[in-house]
Amino acid sequence: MTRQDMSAIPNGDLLVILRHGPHGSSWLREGLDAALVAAAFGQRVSLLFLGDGVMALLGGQQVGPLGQKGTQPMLEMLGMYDIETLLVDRGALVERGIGVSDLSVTVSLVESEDIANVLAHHRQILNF
Amino acid sequence: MTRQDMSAIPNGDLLVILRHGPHGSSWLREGLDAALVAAAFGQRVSLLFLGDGVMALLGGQQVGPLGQKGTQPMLEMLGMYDIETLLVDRGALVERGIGVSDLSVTVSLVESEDIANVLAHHRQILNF
Amino acid sequence: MILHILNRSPSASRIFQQALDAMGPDDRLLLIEDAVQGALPQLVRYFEPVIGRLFALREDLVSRGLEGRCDDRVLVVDVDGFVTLTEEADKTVSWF
Amino acid sequence: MILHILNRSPSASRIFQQALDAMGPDDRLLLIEDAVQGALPQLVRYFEPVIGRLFALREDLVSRGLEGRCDDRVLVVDVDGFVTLTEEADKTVSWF
Amino acid sequence: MRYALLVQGGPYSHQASHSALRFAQAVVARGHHLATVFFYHDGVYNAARLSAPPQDEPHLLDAWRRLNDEHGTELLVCIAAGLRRGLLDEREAARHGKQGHSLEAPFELTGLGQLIEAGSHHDRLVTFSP
Amino acid sequence: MRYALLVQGGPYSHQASHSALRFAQAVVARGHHLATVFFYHDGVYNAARLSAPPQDEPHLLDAWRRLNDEHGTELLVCIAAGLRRGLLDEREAARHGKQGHSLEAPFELTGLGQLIEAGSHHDRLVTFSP
Repeated sequence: MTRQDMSAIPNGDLLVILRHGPHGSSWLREGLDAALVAAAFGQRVSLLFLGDGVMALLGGQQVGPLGQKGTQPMLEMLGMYDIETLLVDRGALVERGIGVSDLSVTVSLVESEDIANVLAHHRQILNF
Repeated sequence: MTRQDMSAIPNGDLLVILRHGPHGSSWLREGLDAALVAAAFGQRVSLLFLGDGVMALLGGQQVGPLGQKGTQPMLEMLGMYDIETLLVDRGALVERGIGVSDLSVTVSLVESEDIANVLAHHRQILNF
Repeated sequence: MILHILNRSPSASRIFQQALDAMGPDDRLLLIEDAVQGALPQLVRYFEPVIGRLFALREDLVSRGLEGRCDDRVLVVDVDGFVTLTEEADKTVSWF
Repeated sequence: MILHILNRSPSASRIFQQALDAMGPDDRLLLIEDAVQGALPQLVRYFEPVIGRLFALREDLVSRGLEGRCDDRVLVVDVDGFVTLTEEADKTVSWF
Repeated sequence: MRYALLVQGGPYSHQASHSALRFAQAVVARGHHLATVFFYHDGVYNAARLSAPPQDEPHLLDAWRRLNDEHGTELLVCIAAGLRRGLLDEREAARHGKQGHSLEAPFELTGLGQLIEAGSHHDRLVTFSP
Repeated sequence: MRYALLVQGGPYSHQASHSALRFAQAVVARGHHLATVFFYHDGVYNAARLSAPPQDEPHLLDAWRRLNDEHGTELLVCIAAGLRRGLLDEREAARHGKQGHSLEAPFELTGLGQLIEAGSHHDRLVTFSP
């Protein structure tokens, strides 16, 4: 998404911001849970991955050393719940040297200067 | 404490590092509790205030809005438990514009390059 | 207008940068809890882009001994003012 | 020799700087949990002063899909290696 | 206005619960209706019925109960977050074959859907996190 | 060598408890004696006896119990941190006039002095925090 296509910024009922990576804490899983439940309640839900949150999207994740599931299976459920809008801060990928082809799901890139617009276009925001 | 007086770096049984300010979390209080208990068990205890931890030393602190006590009373107990070595990262004070005269207790300033030596001079370290 | 609420010290956490990046031109930022340190003249530079719409919670300044030490450009509000800020905003976002 | 253990991502938290400041010339630093991100070639610069004695925990890299993406100069150890590091150190300090 | 709060910090560990309570009291003092407090993540620990803080510290559990008592605020605890962390009411304890319970009225174990509904139906949702 | 661990993170919220358990298992597998695990700050929640995680997630409480069972590791919970957070054994519940309890053997409520002693008497102390 470039500044030229601001019209492409999706409107929605709920924006769930995900700022934590997998395994280190339960924030990512709890944020995805909230998104899935909102979608099940018929809301139009978008996800915005900022900072360490982009680590959620990296392919090749495994269960944790004690068998913790991780969040890959939850990402695969998003489509079934009609959560199609996965917005990713391009700067956070660049900072980590991660390319779009390294990601396990299809996403839309957002420039830093468009993030505020994404927030403005949603009625409600939950930040995890 | 300057680099010239490395000999002044105290030896001790336990170094408690305090890196959190008052009120925001229980880390500071729990760290001070550990220090007081160790002293009561007869250990030679030193405190090292790093980063936000220096906020613990600022004069004029009050109870929290719901009546939370804060940590000022615990600082006043240190002397009674023979905890005399209060080491403070000079850089953390400078970064916040806090002078030694703003502090509620007497401290020794430590330069950044001497912090490693402080750690090396104590048998055991607890980091809060 | 969105009210952004930050509770982490800018000396310890980089999260303030995410909050700033997410703020629109009319959005406001309220510093609470450990974030009120950011109202010190020496640390307020982190919040330079939102000066004029940067608030700090009085009760959290007072309990930390910081009330008289704030930069003049920080707008200090008490908890009633915090409620007013939420009334005036369309929605709120908390950064932690 | 002290083993320092860090569990916070250097992108989110500034705590890594406190750990680095506190390290003596022979001390070692082990990245675990969210800190293993620091082993990426793009982020390892934060740990430049301790290259050669910078370790990262394999299990935490693997679970995050990072195992094949580390900078060559990071010494990757599994949890047995973690125990060995604690055996070899006089004491440990955890930064969080 | 109708307000909902989302509390995600554990009591005593972080200021989040204290901040939320202080804000809650100011909301009702200004004549708003505080309809819902939803506890998620470590916030669920606010409902631990056996909490026994020292007498010279704020008793957070009692303060939450008082909000319910005096203002009808519903105190909702995410059931998934609660079960992992050992917060069960009598019904859930029985269902999981456990003796005793750790959560009781006026706190209620509910699904995340109640958070989503609170966000939709009330005018403002304010989050307090650790 | 004799090891002690200090666990300060709550279960399921942060990886600290998982990391500590994994390290504990490696310590005993290498033939060391894991003498003590001390729970402080939110780590005390690891002892919540009613914990009921989903069946496809690691059961941390059972894993701690197994360490005690198989290796005699003492599981010590800071009493001051525990009481604030609602972790009481039967004796403390009675003392505070509460019905029921939330912590039971092999977990023991103890003072911070036991942490200090563990740090002095064992060869290594390793901390896992949130």
